Amino acid sequence: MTKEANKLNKHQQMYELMVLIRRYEETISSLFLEGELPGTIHQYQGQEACAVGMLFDLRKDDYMTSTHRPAGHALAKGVSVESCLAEMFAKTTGCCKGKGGSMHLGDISCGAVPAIAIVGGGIPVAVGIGLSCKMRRTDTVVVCFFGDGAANEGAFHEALNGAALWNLPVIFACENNLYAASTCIRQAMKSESIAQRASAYGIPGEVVDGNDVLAVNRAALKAIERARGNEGPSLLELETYRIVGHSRSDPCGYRTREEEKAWREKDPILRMEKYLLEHGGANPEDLEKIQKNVEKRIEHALQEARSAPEPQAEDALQDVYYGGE
Amino acid sequence: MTKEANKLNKHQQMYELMVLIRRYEETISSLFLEGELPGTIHQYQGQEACAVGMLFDLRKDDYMTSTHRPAGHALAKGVSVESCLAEMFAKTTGCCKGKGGSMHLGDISCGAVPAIAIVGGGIPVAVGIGLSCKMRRTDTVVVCFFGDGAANEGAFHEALNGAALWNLPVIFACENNLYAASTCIRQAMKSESIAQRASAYGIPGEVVDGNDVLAVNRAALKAIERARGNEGPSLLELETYRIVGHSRSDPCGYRTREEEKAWREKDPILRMEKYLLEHGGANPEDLEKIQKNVEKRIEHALQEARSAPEPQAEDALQDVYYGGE
Amino acid sequence: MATMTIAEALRQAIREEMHRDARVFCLGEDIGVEGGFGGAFTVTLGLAEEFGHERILDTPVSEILIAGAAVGAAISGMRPIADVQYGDFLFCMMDQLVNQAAKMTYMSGGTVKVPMVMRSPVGASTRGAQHAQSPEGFFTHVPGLKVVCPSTAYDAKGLLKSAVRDDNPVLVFEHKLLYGSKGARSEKTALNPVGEVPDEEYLIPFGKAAVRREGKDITLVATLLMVYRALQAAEILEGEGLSIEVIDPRTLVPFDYDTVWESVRKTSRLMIVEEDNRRCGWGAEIAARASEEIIYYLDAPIRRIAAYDVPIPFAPVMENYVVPSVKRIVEEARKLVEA
Amino acid sequence: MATMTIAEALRQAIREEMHRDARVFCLGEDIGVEGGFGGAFTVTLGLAEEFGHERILDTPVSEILIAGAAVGAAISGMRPIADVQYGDFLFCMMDQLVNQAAKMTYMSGGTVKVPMVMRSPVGASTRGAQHAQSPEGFFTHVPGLKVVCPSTAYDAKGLLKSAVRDDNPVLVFEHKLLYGSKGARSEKTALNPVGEVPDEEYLIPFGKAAVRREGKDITLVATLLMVYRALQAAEILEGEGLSIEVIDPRTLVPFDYDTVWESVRKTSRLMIVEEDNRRCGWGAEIAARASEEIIYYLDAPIRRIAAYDVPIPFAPVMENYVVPSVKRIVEEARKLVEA
Ligand SMILES: Cc1ncc(C[n+]2csc(CCOP(=O)(O)OP(=O)(O)O)c2C)c(N)n1
Ligand SMILES: Cc1ncc(C[n+]2csc(CCOP(=O)(O)OP(=O)(O)O)c2C)c(N)n1
Ligand SMILES: [Mg+2]
Ligand SMILES: [Mg+2]
Repeated sequence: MTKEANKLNKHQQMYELMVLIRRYEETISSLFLEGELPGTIHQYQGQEACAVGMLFDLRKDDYMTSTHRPAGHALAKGVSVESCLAEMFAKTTGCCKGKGGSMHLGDISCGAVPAIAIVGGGIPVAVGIGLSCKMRRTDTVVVCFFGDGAANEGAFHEALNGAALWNLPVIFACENNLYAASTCIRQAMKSESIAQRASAYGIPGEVVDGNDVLAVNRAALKAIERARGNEGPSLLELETYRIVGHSRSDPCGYRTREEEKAWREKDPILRMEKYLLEHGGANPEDLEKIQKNVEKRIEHALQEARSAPEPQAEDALQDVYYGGE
Repeated sequence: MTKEANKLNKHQQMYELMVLIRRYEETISSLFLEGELPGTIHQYQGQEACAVGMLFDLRKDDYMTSTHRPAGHALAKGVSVESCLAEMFAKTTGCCKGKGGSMHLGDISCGAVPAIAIVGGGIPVAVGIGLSCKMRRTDTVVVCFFGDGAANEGAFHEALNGAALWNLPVIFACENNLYAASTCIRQAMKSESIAQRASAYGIPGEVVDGNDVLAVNRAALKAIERARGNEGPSLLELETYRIVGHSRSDPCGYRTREEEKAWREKDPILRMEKYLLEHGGANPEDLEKIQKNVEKRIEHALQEARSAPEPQAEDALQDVYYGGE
Repeated sequence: MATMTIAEALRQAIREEMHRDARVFCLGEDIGVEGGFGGAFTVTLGLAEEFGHERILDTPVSEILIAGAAVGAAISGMRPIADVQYGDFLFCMMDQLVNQAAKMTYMSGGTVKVPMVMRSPVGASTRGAQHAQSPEGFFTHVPGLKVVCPSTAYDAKGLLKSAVRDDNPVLVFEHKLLYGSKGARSEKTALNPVGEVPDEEYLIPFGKAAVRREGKDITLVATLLMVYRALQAAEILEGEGLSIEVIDPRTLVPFDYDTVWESVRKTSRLMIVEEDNRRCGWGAEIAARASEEIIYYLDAPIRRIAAYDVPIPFAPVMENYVVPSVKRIVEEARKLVEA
Repeated sequence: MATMTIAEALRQAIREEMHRDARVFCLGEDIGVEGGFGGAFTVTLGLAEEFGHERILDTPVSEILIAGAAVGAAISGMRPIADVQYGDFLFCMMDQLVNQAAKMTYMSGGTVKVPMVMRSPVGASTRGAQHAQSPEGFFTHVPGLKVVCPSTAYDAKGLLKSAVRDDNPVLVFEHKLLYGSKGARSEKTALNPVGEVPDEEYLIPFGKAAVRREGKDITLVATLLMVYRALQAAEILEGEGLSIEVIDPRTLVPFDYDTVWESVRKTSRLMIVEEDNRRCGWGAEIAARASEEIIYYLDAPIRRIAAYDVPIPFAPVMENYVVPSVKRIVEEARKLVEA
């Protein structure tokens, strides 16, 4: 956070963070289209309220696990824009030194576990972190992100059962954006909701408007408090939408333009803007200032990333084992 | 079935089948203790009502999948006593030609898929069979057995979700005998029941007295009818108890003698005897005759198994690929 | 004769087999969704329109279900072609492949057959370690499985058709950079060979290698993308007066040792190029077999080129280094003749 | 010095490490249940009484959870020792091992460490194909994992302690017929070697082979149960005037090539005996390396003895045939010197 940002109140900070994620992703999108970035991209536009609402009140020593769509989570958990962008450029200054890539953003020093791109693969890992938080007698907690698609993986089932059984400080945050790649959730499960599955494990489950950062944050605070108070895990289903394609240049032929339009109208950032203007005591200039500030940070990170050194080919042989063996 | 057996009415036949399973397992137990059988054993005493109640009304062309504790399922699905016993002796006349062993009893020609000893591993296989039943436009169904322990495997979750989604003719029969090896179900899950998990998949779930063969059969008939009528899968949780150890010489130190006693009093065979005598129009001689008949069948199978040829060492190299490649 | 990409050839094979045999069907993630991708690399594009959603069955993101359902359907009269989006996800269904699919026929004393195909894209394509593995070596290690690696459109079609007709579980590994997938699903760094495919029906039997280029100084065995790198290397080496025989085994299990050994008896030098990690990969098996069976014919130590024993790194400069390059093949070949 | 079984030595190692370091804990199925077995082979018997159920953590039958929880705990400051009841069930958690545990350090650019141990009984013991595999070769193929195979009580203790202190994921394969588990959990056909274990603390470093028997005619490399079969074979062959050097590498990754190559330079003959399936097993890697690195020292083709490439059959007569026997080792050794 820059100094200016720190003067903002909580709601303004949340807004700033959402704008940062949005602008970061838009920047990535252009860079990718211009052929500046290797690999593929899975973007987060439209879901910013989930990451920000869930993570805003976490402490640095709390943990977070993420997915193939990690940028929003990473930025909201405090991974620097610089190191995320540099990772996308596959530079040595990247948060994974150019070894991870777009699907593995993270920085363990701020509790952001390098993202796991195996759908569902991070859920049991989060349970292990919760176990560790508890066994080490800390009051730290872990927020575990995954998508609607991941809720159909066996890993989801085993993990939620384990966390429930051991009463662990894990907050399962399922971002239900209605699709797993091209597959609509209605073609992937018959149950009414994902939150409802919580009852199969004897833990609370709740459906939350995932495009309302304040609603997400309220639910998160409740779940975090539960977890810190040793009252066990929760499952939050955040209803949201990615307003972009699944990956790379996805024409989204599997969904309708009407549906997209309806969700664009529920854009979490516009909603928060409206809220700030109407109830948050902000005026348009305040918001513009925030946006400009974000712009500057991204500009700066972009310059840094561009000018950062590339790894050497032989660096590939390092880091297979920890500690330089 | 012998000719005599065919003269029995349905309830008497169910009783006979339960007695057959019990005597078969007791025979195995002695043979094993005497060192006549290789490997290990996982026995079914106490759970006979589950196998018989579930399978009695299946047709030969219906399917069944089983577990590491397969004898009751195999016999109730019509695998011959001879071929089961011979398999335990690792003879060429065994239902798996001595290649499978105690945990893999089955005979595909009567719809009994060779049992799968990976806990939970058979559940998605049953879903594939259900898919095949449906795609081939048959009205056949599949009964899928597994234990309370298996309900915590990821395979359970993925499979039930798939069967529900595709509306397949699968009857999931979870034999909840309270333990997974030494682990009590209360130490393995927090949810009230396993049946309750059905709602996570949008299918019906029901808890059934698994030591009452008539109750099991009623529930089975309902579920089978649903499945045959293309109304989709069901989950039945059969509450039961293995009155023996988990495997081999298990002293059952993890459960109390009182608990065992209480369950012995609910012995499904004694209960059926009582029912037949009080409401089924049978007299003690009828039951004795049935028992003697069972005894003869087992005697006969035992003789056959003992005198059957052992495989040759080099037979081990056959059957890796189908059709003798 | 028509000219087509590997993706198109695979699609044709599936279409023909589905027309021929009502028991054949496909299942996997995102394979038949309307307006979707036709699988991660367009292979099943348009097939749902032709065959309906029952036979081009979209699944949830549930790999255990995909493999288990394939096993179950196969043992009860169907012939499934299952699809996993990236080879790395095979590990999510490993129990079903290793413990169920591969062992079922054997454990049943030969009475149960498991005619299923598991298709899987492999190879590094700048996506990082979890979308890059070439896991062939895990599966060649499993008795009861067959392993197929088509590198041309002709082979892709003929081998996939054979796989569908095989009564055993067959894994078909397809290389991401060879598909020739078009439009949104195309790959920046892809090679995308197109090839001729006869109009008449044909099958390619398993266990018959293809000699891609004849030569007399070195026998080089390679599959998938490495076939093309080997051929490029051979071209360069030709200029230096070195003649390389490039053999594409096409199937790793069964493996055509006859053709390779025959070549080695001629060249006296063996080189193996694989994209899978080196340690305990399938290349090790070939080298081991050579050391057991034809060691007296070898004039020099065997040279085995493979991905270095590291996960696949993201940065292209590192990825290119880890995966065997044309340059590395050329250099190793030079060393081999100097030995 | 105390004399003990391998199960006891492993238990002691766990106990000492748990006393030494509060971050060490165990998790697995049936490992700490009161009145239970102490795991499938008694290794953790009594430890729950000593350390409590939080640190000897019983899990549901959920292998993905076990492995995933171990990874998660390891990356956040704990040092888990996870347990899977039979090696065959590792395939149920394969994604967590191959894609998460093994790749996490690398994908994070070396910033995340994954200090976890995964213990697993292996070997055939007349239970049929799904409780019999020796899956070492799958894991030696994975960059980022270490693979340990203790065959004596002394090694079991020293290696397990080193595994616990290693900052990387370590798989420890223990042989069912070597544990010396007592009472209800004992094995009919077991060998159950007991061995001396010092009273003082010691560690055994990874990558240091043990020469179990010196010899000059053949270098024989074997692990776990096969070490004992090799020693018995060597005894028999001694009578025929053949002198066998038996080397137990103790860890397969890292592998002590120095010791083995030094021996081969002396004997000029190499034989590898493994219980894992032959095709693409770890024996293939050693043979391949030999064919690359010391081929000129070899006076005869390498001989690799392994389980035949079939699932493990149930009938003892067949199982005994498939797994390398003393007799087969003797015969192969004779052929090797005749070659
Ligand atoms: C185990 C596994 N299976 C399949 C994939 C391919 N894949 C990547 S993202 C994705 C969809 C995931 O959907 P969801 O969990 O809803 O997350 P979203 O993409 O919507 O954020 C799939 C199938 C994968 N990465 N891992
Ligand atoms: C995947 C897997 N994990 C562990 C085991 C070892 N194991 C065999 S039976 C068993 C308990 C199974 O409990 P449950 O499903 O309730 O069946 P039950 O034994 O009570 O019939 C366990 C853990 C196994 N066979 N497979
Ligand atoms: Mg989604
Ligand atoms: Mg049970």
